[in-house]
This record gives sequence, structure tokens and C-alpha cells, in this order.
Amino acid sequence: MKKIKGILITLIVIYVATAFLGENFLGGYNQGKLLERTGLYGLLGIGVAFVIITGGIDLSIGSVVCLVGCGVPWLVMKQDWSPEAAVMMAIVVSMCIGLWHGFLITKLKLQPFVVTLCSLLIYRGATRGLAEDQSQGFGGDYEAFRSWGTEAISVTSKFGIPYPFVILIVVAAIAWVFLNKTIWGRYLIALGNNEEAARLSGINTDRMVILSYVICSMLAALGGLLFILNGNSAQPSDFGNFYELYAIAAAVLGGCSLRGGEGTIVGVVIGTAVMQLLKNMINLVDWLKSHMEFLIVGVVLLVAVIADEIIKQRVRRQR
Amino acid sequence: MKKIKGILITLIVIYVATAFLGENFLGGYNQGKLLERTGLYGLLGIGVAFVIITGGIDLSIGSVVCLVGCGVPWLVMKQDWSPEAAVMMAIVVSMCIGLWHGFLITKLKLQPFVVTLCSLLIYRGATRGLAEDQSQGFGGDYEAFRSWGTEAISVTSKFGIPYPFVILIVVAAIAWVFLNKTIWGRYLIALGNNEEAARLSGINTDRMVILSYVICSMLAALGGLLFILNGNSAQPSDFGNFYELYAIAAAVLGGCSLRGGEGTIVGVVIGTAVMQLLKNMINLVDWLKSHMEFLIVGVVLLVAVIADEIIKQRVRRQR
Amino acid sequence: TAALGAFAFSGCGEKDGGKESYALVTTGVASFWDICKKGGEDAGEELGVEVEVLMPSSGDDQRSKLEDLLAKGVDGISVAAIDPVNQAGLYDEVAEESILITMDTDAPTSKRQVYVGMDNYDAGWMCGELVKEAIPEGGEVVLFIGRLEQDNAKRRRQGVIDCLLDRGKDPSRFDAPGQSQIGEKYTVLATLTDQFDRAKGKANVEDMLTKHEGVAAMVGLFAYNPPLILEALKQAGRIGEVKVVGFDEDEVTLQAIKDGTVHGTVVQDPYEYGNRSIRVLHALVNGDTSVIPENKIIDIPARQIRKDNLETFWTDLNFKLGK
Amino acid sequence: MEEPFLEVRKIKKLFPGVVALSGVDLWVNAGEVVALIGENGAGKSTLMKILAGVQPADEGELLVDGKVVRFAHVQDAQKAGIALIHQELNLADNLTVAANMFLGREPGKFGWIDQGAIGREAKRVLEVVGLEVSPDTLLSELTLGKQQLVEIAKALSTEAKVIIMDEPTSSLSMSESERLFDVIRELRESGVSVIYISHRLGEVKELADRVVVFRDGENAGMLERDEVDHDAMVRMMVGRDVSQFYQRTEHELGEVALSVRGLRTEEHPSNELGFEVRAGEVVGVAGLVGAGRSEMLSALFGARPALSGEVSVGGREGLPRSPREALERGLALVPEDRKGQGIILDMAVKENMSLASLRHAARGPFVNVSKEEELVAEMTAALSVKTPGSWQLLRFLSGGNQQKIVLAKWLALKPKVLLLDEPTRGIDIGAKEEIYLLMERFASEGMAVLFVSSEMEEIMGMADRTLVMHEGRITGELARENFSEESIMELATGGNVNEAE
Ligand SMILES: Nc1ncnc2c1ncn2[C@@H]1O[C@H](COP(=O)(O)OP(=O)(O)OP(=O)(O)O)[C@@H](O)[C@H]1O
Ligand SMILES: Nc1ncnc2c1ncn2[C@@H]1O[C@H](COP(=O)(O)OP(=O)(O)OP(=O)(O)O)[C@@H](O)[C@H]1O
Ligand SMILES: [Mg+2]
Ligand SMILES: [Mg+2]
Repeated sequence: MKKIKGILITLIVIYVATAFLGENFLGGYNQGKLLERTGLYGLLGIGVAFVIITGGIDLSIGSVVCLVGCGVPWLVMKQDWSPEAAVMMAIVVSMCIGLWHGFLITKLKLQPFVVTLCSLLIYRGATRGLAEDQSQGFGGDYEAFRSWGTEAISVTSKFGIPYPFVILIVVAAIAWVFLNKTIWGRYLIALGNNEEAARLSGINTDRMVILSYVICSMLAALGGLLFILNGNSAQPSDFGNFYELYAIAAAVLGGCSLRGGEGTIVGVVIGTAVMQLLKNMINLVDWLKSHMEFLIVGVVLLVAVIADEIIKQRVRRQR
Repeated sequence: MKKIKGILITLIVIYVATAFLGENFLGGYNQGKLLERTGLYGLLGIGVAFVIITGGIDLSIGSVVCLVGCGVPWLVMKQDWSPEAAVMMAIVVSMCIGLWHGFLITKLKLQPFVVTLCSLLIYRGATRGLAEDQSQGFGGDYEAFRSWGTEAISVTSKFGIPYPFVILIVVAAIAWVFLNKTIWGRYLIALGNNEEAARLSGINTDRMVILSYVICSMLAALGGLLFILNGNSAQPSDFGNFYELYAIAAAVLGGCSLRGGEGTIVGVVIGTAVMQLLKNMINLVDWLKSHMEFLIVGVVLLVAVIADEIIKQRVRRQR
Repeated sequence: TAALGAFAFSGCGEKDGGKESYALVTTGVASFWDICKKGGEDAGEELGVEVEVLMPSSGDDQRSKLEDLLAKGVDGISVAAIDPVNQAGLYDEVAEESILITMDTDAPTSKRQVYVGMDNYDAGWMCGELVKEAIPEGGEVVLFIGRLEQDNAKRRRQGVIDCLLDRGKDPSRFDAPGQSQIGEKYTVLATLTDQFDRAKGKANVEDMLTKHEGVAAMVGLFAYNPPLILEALKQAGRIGEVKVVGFDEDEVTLQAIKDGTVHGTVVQDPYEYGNRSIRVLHALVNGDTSVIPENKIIDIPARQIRKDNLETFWTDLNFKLGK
Repeated sequence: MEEPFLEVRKIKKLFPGVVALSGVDLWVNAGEVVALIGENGAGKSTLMKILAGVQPADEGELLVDGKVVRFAHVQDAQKAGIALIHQELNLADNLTVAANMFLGREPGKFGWIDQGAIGREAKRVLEVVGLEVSPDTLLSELTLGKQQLVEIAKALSTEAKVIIMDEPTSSLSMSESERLFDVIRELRESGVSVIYISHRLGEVKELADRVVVFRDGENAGMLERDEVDHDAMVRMMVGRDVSQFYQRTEHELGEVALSVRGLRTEEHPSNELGFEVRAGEVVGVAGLVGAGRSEMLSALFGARPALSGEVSVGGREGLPRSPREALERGLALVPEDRKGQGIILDMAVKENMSLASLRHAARGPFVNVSKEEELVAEMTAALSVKTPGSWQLLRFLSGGNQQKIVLAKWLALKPKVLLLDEPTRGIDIGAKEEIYLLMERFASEGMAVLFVSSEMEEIMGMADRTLVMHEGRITGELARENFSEESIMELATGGNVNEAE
């Protein structure tokens, strides 16, 4: 609770401010859309949180989003695969990607930054080659398949809980249980703090690190899938660009430390919500211009990080 | 020499291969353009190398390129500043940016990744706000000013050594002397290896780290300036996008370790040349398609990094 | 004489088979350009020349792609300008070394020999007319576009606005994107950009649906914008209620016109841009300057596609694309 | 004779450049407390890590219950009933006490952690070791000593048949240590074997059924319960009598070189430290691990900020705010963590030696290469540093030579006061002696030497005078003639020396 207090307050402040300043912010439609976007981006945030907790980083998330977001419709529409087969393929490929990252990082002792920087280039390049730079989407077909990304559980006539958000909640719940209630979660947190100690306690730290990269890539793939189901339009050259940075920013906002060993799933979800809320605010508040988006998100992130650090240092000094 | 042997061989292999496979690769015009691009991107690489040597990272380079690349023509064309005044402004602003990064990293003990991630968003956002999302350039004016980025020292009728490359060589020479012949260079390398030991040897490590961020931002600004002088057209939303990644990749190719304490200026210049050569090759060799660019660059980078690590581990074991 | 000069230069770039080679350079990567590519390649096949299509990722990338083409030594280049004012110098350089024409977006101040395409301002104006048809009683309109930094986008948007506000034609006008333009019947509330991030493009539509509940029409000015508008409207259950007018010929847009969910779209003729570019270049290289009209503009007019003329257009397009 | 429960035969272990173990033997019977002693670097910890499955042996056999076993992982050793309390703390300080105790072997089904069981069991074991904290406390909130107790509790909770304790009392107070000894005796009663490693020979005498001595990675001998006495152990460890090991000569003391008044550090803001050191004097600082000795030296040197205090060095007043300021005043510090703070492993001998004095060997901003070479050659000779050349990376030098380079780094600046923090930690005997000789030489040349050491003998052998610290306070000062293990220990655990006498 303590760790997410700051970001929770930030969320509430921005929420209330937008409710006053923005037009129709509290309408059911807008609230639903906020949940939907939090759902989509939140999956990436949770994925990268696992990697960050081990003290690693994954810069390839946006490219995995691109690979899956373009690859699945390409398989379905251009290669006549069934949606199920395409999804299976996405699962297998993203798992292999995670295993490969983990292998290079634990066995060859390469640095996560370097490995995933290469991956960022490679997967996007591969997708562009595969799709031959053509836009991908399902056209008007596969409504049922696409409903995973577009439908909502109706609550009122205007407001429903979008499936992507439901999926996020399920994933977040599993992730939370995994991280806080199971031995593997405990191992991850321990090794993120002190890898040597974890190893000397008989934990197979390499395997856990690999697992974290697998989780990250698979959640990036799930995110990519839902993005394309939801938006139905993807261009290999720019789909998912910079999404890794948004995901990392959300995780940092949510209390993950890039030094490892620290992070809460709830915080990441709230961090994602703050980012999405900010973007929504910029569109809904008249005097905020849309080209200020980066500026505002960057400043909020920086202020949050500085505040967090100052508070931490103060607490440390008081002890 | 040993450190750059690998990358030098890579350069030669790719160079010879392209000479055979590509059309008119060896022509004076193409050779000039290769030098020009190496000059432009190489400045960013040298800048980030300083930061990497201290064990830090700078993700904001692309955004600084954007800020200066759009800001200088904006000042000159829209605000009627003289080119000299605009350049002075760019110098002052980029110096302040470096100081600010260094301050946050050394005094507030924030992580370089987080600080410069925020900066990546903020400077791009600020530029977009400033330029109101309009393309920036000098139109047909200020030829003399622009010649810094466009002219070349004629050698033959077809081939000249472009000013940006001359500038790179001068900067690289100064950087080399700084790093290898002055006490500050020694201090940078020492603190990159072991900051605590350097501090306890009486080195003002904070000041040195700040200096490295200042150098990085100022070289990014110089790069941004030359990019706009050379290309004369900058779009705030994508000018310089991902350039930090190219710069980091070139530095890593050139033998910098992200763990700090390691890196050679010559290596970075060669690393940049390899990246530019690859892109050129993709365009000049018929059966290489331009959408493969990312794939090829990524794979070459990964192979180089893996090879380097394996050789290093072998050497360590033999001792 | 220009042709001769270019020929001399390309002499060193002669390929093994002695085939002439041409290049099309686009503004970016998009399905719109795929059609253009097809047009160029078809012309190439017919004329027995080589055609290469390069799609740069940014203005800066376009420059290095052009330079690489010069290095390689192609006989002629047709380029879609990104920033005609500032890039004129670059185009001049290319024009000196090879034969240069422009397509899709002109760079009139440069030394390009001829422009193949239409005026984006006029096309925008046509788009505005479609909006007027869609909501004859007037109302609020929101525009969506990838970005405003490139010239074609700026002019296209201005055309729509000027038409809706019943101003006189003036392509040099520029209204700041953040402000609403209020006319007698029509109000252009805002222009939203997404920097080609599709998820953001869709979110922009959604946020405008939230902010302006009474919005009467939405206009998507880049090829991928109308499908995103449709998707958002569909998910909001407001299809039909908010009128949609599009630009370009994305399949989803065309299908929606057929279904009646999009009122109409303004199509350029990217196939023809590509195809004609190659033919003109071929003629110029072979010394035939008669292909250049007086005003140095080969007009490939934009067309308004509504439900009534959709079928013929679509069939023709599919035929050209070999589908 | 009964079959030993655990036996080690001819174990060899090489590290790059070091022979850590060259064929050692060891056996432990059930219910026996075996003490393993030896100088730093004798290979004790290395052998224990092999026993615990942390690292494999290069050669040799391991037998449990008479059967040859191979431990590929820590878990193999755990299953065989062997638990190791590491010399350094190996805990994750973002987890709770209970979570740390059961890390890697959490009870529960299908990966689900049974928090209740962990809490209950942790509570029980914590009581056994006498640590009165809630199992749910975050480890980061505990002091070093208490963390050490958690480490001990962690090993006890494994219900192992052999528990290896590698210097478990180094950071414990007297009463905590006493409690631990009771636990060890109880373990012995219940048939559990203990391998006990310590440099405190008093403890060893009190506890051990048998003492095994290592020297330079070899068995140096063994003492049965009735043969154990202080001098015998020392002789076996060192290979000669101790008295000649520390060579001090009488010489005149000079002016007061370092004077400290009212120094308050961040860790112990309520305590004020004050003392003086005269030129030519060698003053030792004794205390338990975590007593605040390093903290004090760091504060003097400006490496960690001091809250307040007056420091005067050679007459110059003022508290140094940074190492830079400190060395301008004539202070120099040889830090305790050599690899982490003292040297730069991946830089050459030359560059390490000249790092602090580079400013003086420079022409403007440029390094004066010939002057640097000169200085390095001079220092290498003066301290007889063994290196193939000044280009060699420090990574490939022995610990003793690395330490000499740290000294050389400072000597070039001719400091007035030399601060040494654990100057001989992890250094072999030969090098150790050389360091002592150097300390003696510096003092005789008029330098003031203040050194922190956890080795009682080193303190007693080298110091003219000793300050003893406990929990951030200087609890007493002993002149050379009053030195005794008892008096120092008494002060180090917070007792009053007068009361003790
Ligand atoms: N991982 C390692 N890599 C290289 N050398 C090592 C390693 N571990 C130990 N050594 C070396 O092996 C030798 C034996 O070290 P070990 O830690 O076993 O000594 P020890 O008897 O436990 O000493 P202490 O009393 O200081 O704990 C030393 O010279 C040490 O430097
Ligand atoms: N790096 C550190 N960060 C925070 N606290 C520390 C650190 N190092 C030591 N401490 C704390 O400071 C106090 C004093 O430690 P210090 O290292 O000064 O003791 P010491 O007597 O020198 O022990 P040692 O023999 O281990 O050097 C202890 O309570 C310890 O927990
Ligand atoms: Mg040991
Ligand atoms: Mg200490």
C-alpha cells in the first residue's frame, strides 16, 4: 500500500482535475474507453515489470507488439490460417523470443539493454519483411474473433467494462498472486534484490530470469494481439513504436525500480492508467494542445520520480 | 588496437562486399556521402560514448537533435535571430540540458535511464509545442551558414571531404586526446570502472559525470545543427527519432561496454561507419530490399556483440 | 539538353543489361504508396525498364535514400515532396545529377521538370464538398490526420476548412490546428494528429466523440484515418449518426461507402501517379520533352467517390492491382 | 573407530592465479563440533562453499555417511543435510525475516507459499537464537548483527545434520555470541555436527571438540580437545611464533598530527567521537563488525558526510567535506573493501598508482607520461610490488600486491596521517608481514597511522595505543601495556574495563 500511495494520489488528482476541466469526461463512454486503453497498455506494463523486478530491461516490447499485431492478421488474411492457429503461432513465437532473450542474458551474460536493443531492430525488420510493408488488418471479417478486443460487458447503456480491461484484471490478478503468493514470485523478488544471495539459497536464478523475459514477451504478444483486434489496422513500419518506453514509464511510475527487486502489479496498472488519463485529459481540456502530450507526460513522470526519490531519501535519513 | 580489431575487420568485409555487389559504390559521390553521414551520426556516437564510459546512458539524444534541428531554423526564420545568435542559444541550451541531467543523476541519485527517458519525452514535446508541429528549415536562404553542413573540401571533381566529416575528425581527435592524454579522461575511465574507488582517490566524480552528460548533450546539439544545415528540413514529430539508439548501437559496436569504464573513440567512429555502410549497402545492392534495413542492422549488431562476448570470455579463461 | 546531361551522368550507372532504371520515392510507408508502386512497376514492365520504389521513414531518411539513388546512378527519379520549401535545394541537387519529377506533392520552386498529381488544396476542397453533402443542414466537424508537418497534409486540410467556411480559394492560408474555425453553417472544431500511431489515432476519435457529443461529421484525411474513425464509431454504436467522409481508397473505406456508413471519399490516383511518372521519365530520358505541358503540371485530378460511382472505381482499382 | 558422517578427501581447488586448496582432508563425526582455523586466505571458506554445493571442487572426494557424493547445486547439499552460514551476509533486504529464512525452500503445495507455516516456524527458530523481532519485519530494518542472527536462524531452520558456520560471531555482541554457543551445545547434544570457523581463538577453545588448522590451502595440523591451547593454535596457523611476526621499534613521538573533537556521523548521530594521534604513533581501532569504525574513518576522510565535528590535521582546522579536501590536508585512507573501494580492477598498475597524484604529475591538463613512469617505478621499488610490469591489470595481481598499490597511491602524496581500514583483510601471510613492516616504516618516518582491525592479534601486535569502539562510541582507550584479549573484548561489547578488572 505504501508504495502505491503516491501514484494513487496522482491518479486521483488528475482524475478530479480532468472531471472539472474536461468536457464530458465522466460520461460512460469515455470511462469505458479509458478502461479499454488502460487494459491494452497495462498488459505491456505488467510484462516489463517482471523483467524490471529482476533488474533487467526489455526494449523490444514495441517490436513484439508489431510482430504479433501485423503477423496475426497477415497469417489469417494472407495465409488463410484460422484465427486459433495464428494465435497459437503468436504464443509459440513470443515464448521463443522470451527464451532467446533469457538465454543470451543468463548464459552468454550479455546485457539486457544490448540484447533487447538488437531485438527491437530485428523483430520490426522481420515484420516489415514479412508483411512487405503492407498495412495489415482483418477488414470487415472475423467479427467474433475481433470481439475479444472490441466488446464490453454492458453495465449501463453507455458504459461497459471492455474485454481488454477484463483481460488486464485477470492477468494482473494472476501476476499479483504469482508475485506475492508463490515461490517463483518470491524468487524473482529475492534475485532482483540480491542475485548472489538467491543463488546461494539454492534458487536456479538463471531459470527465473529467463522466465521473466518469457512472461514479458508473451504479455507483449497478448497486448499486440488485443491492439490489432481492437484497432484493426497496423502498419509494420510504425505499429508499436515507442510502446516499450510507455510500458517502462508506467512501471517506473507504478513504483518499479530499475535497480531491481522492487515493484507492485497494482502500481503498474495505476501507472498505466495515469498515462492514459493524461492523454485523455489533453484531448478533452480545451486549452491543452495535442502537441503538448509528450511534454506533459514527460514532466509528470519526472516530477513523480523526483518526488519518490526525495521521499525515499528522507525516510532513509530518519531511520 | 586490440579492442577495435573486430569492428575494423567487419568494416572492411562489408566495404569490400558492397564494392563487389553494389552499383557505383566506389564512385566519388557515394564515398563522399558515406563520409558525410558518418560525420553526422558519428558526433552523436562520440557524445554517448562519454556517457557510456561513465556507466550511464542517454536516451534523450534524438530529442536534443530534434530540439536543436528544429529550434535553430525556427529562431532564424520565424524569430528573425541571426544564425550566430541561434547557434549560441543552441550551445547554451544543450549545455544546460547536460548540466540538468548530470545534476539529477549525481545529486538526486536518479537513474540515468529514467532521467533521460523523461527528457526524451520532454524535449520532443517542447519542440513540437515551439514549432507548433510545422516543418522547419531555412528555405533557400542562409547558404553561407548552411555550407557548414553541405560543403566539402574538393579532392577530385566528384569527390570531396564533406565538412561534417571534417568536423567529426576534429571532434574525434579532441575527444581522443581528452580521453587518453588528459587527467580528466583518466578520471572518467577510472570512475566508469569503479566510481567509489575513484571518489576515494580524491576525484570529484560527480563533476566528471556531469561533464560527461554535458559533452553528450552538446555533441547531440552539434549533430542536430549539422543535420538541419545539411538536410534543411525537419519535422518536429519525427526528426531524430531513435537516433539515440543508433548512437548507442554504434558505441556498443565500437567496443563501449554499457557496464562502463570501457570504450575507444576510434571504435565509435568505425562503429558509426559500419552502420551507415550497412544502410548504404541495402540501397545499392539490388536484391536487398529497403524494408530489411532494421533486420540487417539488428542482426549485424547482435552477431558482433555475441562474438565480442565469447572472445572476451575465452581470453579471461585462458589467463 | 537537360535530358542529354542526365544521360551522360547515368552513363556510368548503366546496368549489365543496359536497361534504363527509374525510381519512385514516397513520403513514407503506407498502403496508398503500394498502389503507386504497382502503377510504376506496371509501367516499367510495359516499357521494359527497371523500377525501384523506396519508402523512407522520415524526411531525413528521404534525403539519404535520394542520395543513394544518385550514387547508384538511376536514369530518373520521381519523388513525393515532404517539405517542398526547405527541401527544394535537395531536389535541385538531384535534378542536376539525374532527371527529377515530382508526384503527389509538388515542389514548385525546385528544378523538377514536371509535377504529376493534383493539387492537394483542391482535393481538400472536394472533400469539403462531400462533407457539405453529408450534412447539408450544417454542424460541427472534426478532422483527423497523421501529421501536419508535410505539405500535402497542410494543403489538404486547408482545402476542407476553406470549403466548409465558404471562403475564397487561397492555398497559402493556414489556420492553427488548435483552434476552432467557425463558419456560418459549419464549424471545424479541431484537427487531431496521431504521428502515425494507430492506437492514438483511434483514441483521438474516441476522445472527440466524448468531448463533442453533437459532432455531425468526422473527416479522415490520411488513408488509415477513415477506417479508424469507422472502428471507433462502430464500437461507440454511433455509426450513421456521425457522418464520415474520407480520403484515399483504403479497402475498409470503400467497403463502408458500399455499406453506406461512409458518405464518400476523395481519391487521388496513386496508381496513375506511379504509372505516369515512369512514362514521363522514360520519355524525358529518350529526349521527348513534349510530355511536359506549359504549366509543368500533369494534372491527375482527384475524384469524389460516392456510393453511385463506387462500383466502377473499385473494379478498376482491383483490376489495376491484379486482384 | 566410528564412521565419520561427513568426510572430505584430497580436495583441490584452483582459481585463476590462486591455488585456494591443494588437497585438503577433513572429517566430521555425528554430534561433533569441529573448529576450522587458519589465517586469511587459508582456504576455509572455499572448502565450505564446496561442501555446500556453491562451487565444485577441481579434484578430490566428498563422502556423506560413507558414500561418495557430488553436489552440483546448493539444493543437493541441502538434501544431504548440510547447511552453510556464509561469511558474508547473503540475504535479500527487500524481504521479511521469515521470507529470508525460508528462501529457496518455502513450504507449501504447487508453488503456493504457506505463509502461516513460515511465520510459525520462523518464530520458533528466532526464539532459539534469541532474536526478538517479528518474523514479518523487513530485513532492511535490522542492524548488521541482527541480520547475522537471521542468517544463523536460516541455517538452523533447515534441520540439517551438519551446520557450517563461517565466522558467525564477527558481528555479534557478547551476549548474542553466548546465546549462539548455547545453541551450538544444544545441537551437539541432539547429534547435529557443527563446523565452526573463527578467528577468535577464545571461542574456539571454549567450543571445539577438535580443531583443524589450514595454512595456504593445506592441512597444517589437528589438535584434539585436550591439546587445544592458544599458542599451539597460533603456531600451527602461522607456522612460527607470533612475537617475531610483529616488529615494532621504539621511536620518538612527534607533534599531534590528527586531532578529532565532537565528530558525529550519520549512522550514530548521538555519539561524539574525539581523540588524538601524534606523528610517528600507530593507533589501533578495535571493535566488532558494525561498531562504526569504518564509518568513523570514512567521515574523517570526507567519504561519507559527517554531521559535525572539528578535525585538525597537522595544525590545519576544518572538517573535510570530500576525499579531495581530505587529501589536500594530508589525510589518506586505505579502505576496507579493497576491490570495491580501493583499486580499479581493470586498470593497469601504473594507472592505479598514479590516480590520486595524477594532478601533480600533469602538465596543464595533460598527463605527464615520463613523470608518471618515474613515480610508478619509484613506488614499485619502494614497496617491492611484484608485478610483471606496470601495464599489468590489477585483476591479475595477488591481494597483497593490490593492497601495496593502494598504499603506493597515497605515498606519492606524502600524507601526514594514514588511515587504514582492515589493511590485511584477505591477504596471505607473507604479504601481511610486509604490510606490517611498511606501517612500522611510515610511523618511524613521522607519519601518524590510525588503523582499524578486527584481528585482535594484529591490534595487539602493531598498536602503540588502542581505541575500542562499540555501537558508534569510543568505549575506551588502552595503552600498549594494558592490552589483553579480555580487556579489548570487554570494551568492544560495551562493558566497562574498570568494572571488568
Ligand atoms: N571466487 C574466487 N575467485 C578467485 N579467487 C578466490 C575466489 N574465492 C576465493 N579465492 C581465493 O582463494 C583463497 C582462499 O580464500 P578463502 O575465502 O577460502 O579463505 P579463508 O580461509 O576463508 O579466509 P578468511 O579467513 O579471510 O575468510 C584466497 O586467496 C582468495 O583470494
Ligand atoms: N554501506 C552501508 N550502508 C548503510 N549502512 C551501513 C553501511 N555499511 C555499514 N553500515 C552500518 O553502519 C554501522 C557501522 O558500520 P561500519 O562498517 O562502520 O562498522 P565497522 O566497525 O567498521 O565494521 P567492519 O568491521 O565491518 O568494518 C553498522 O550499523 C552498519 O549496519
Ligand atoms: Mg573465509
Ligand atoms: Mg569496517
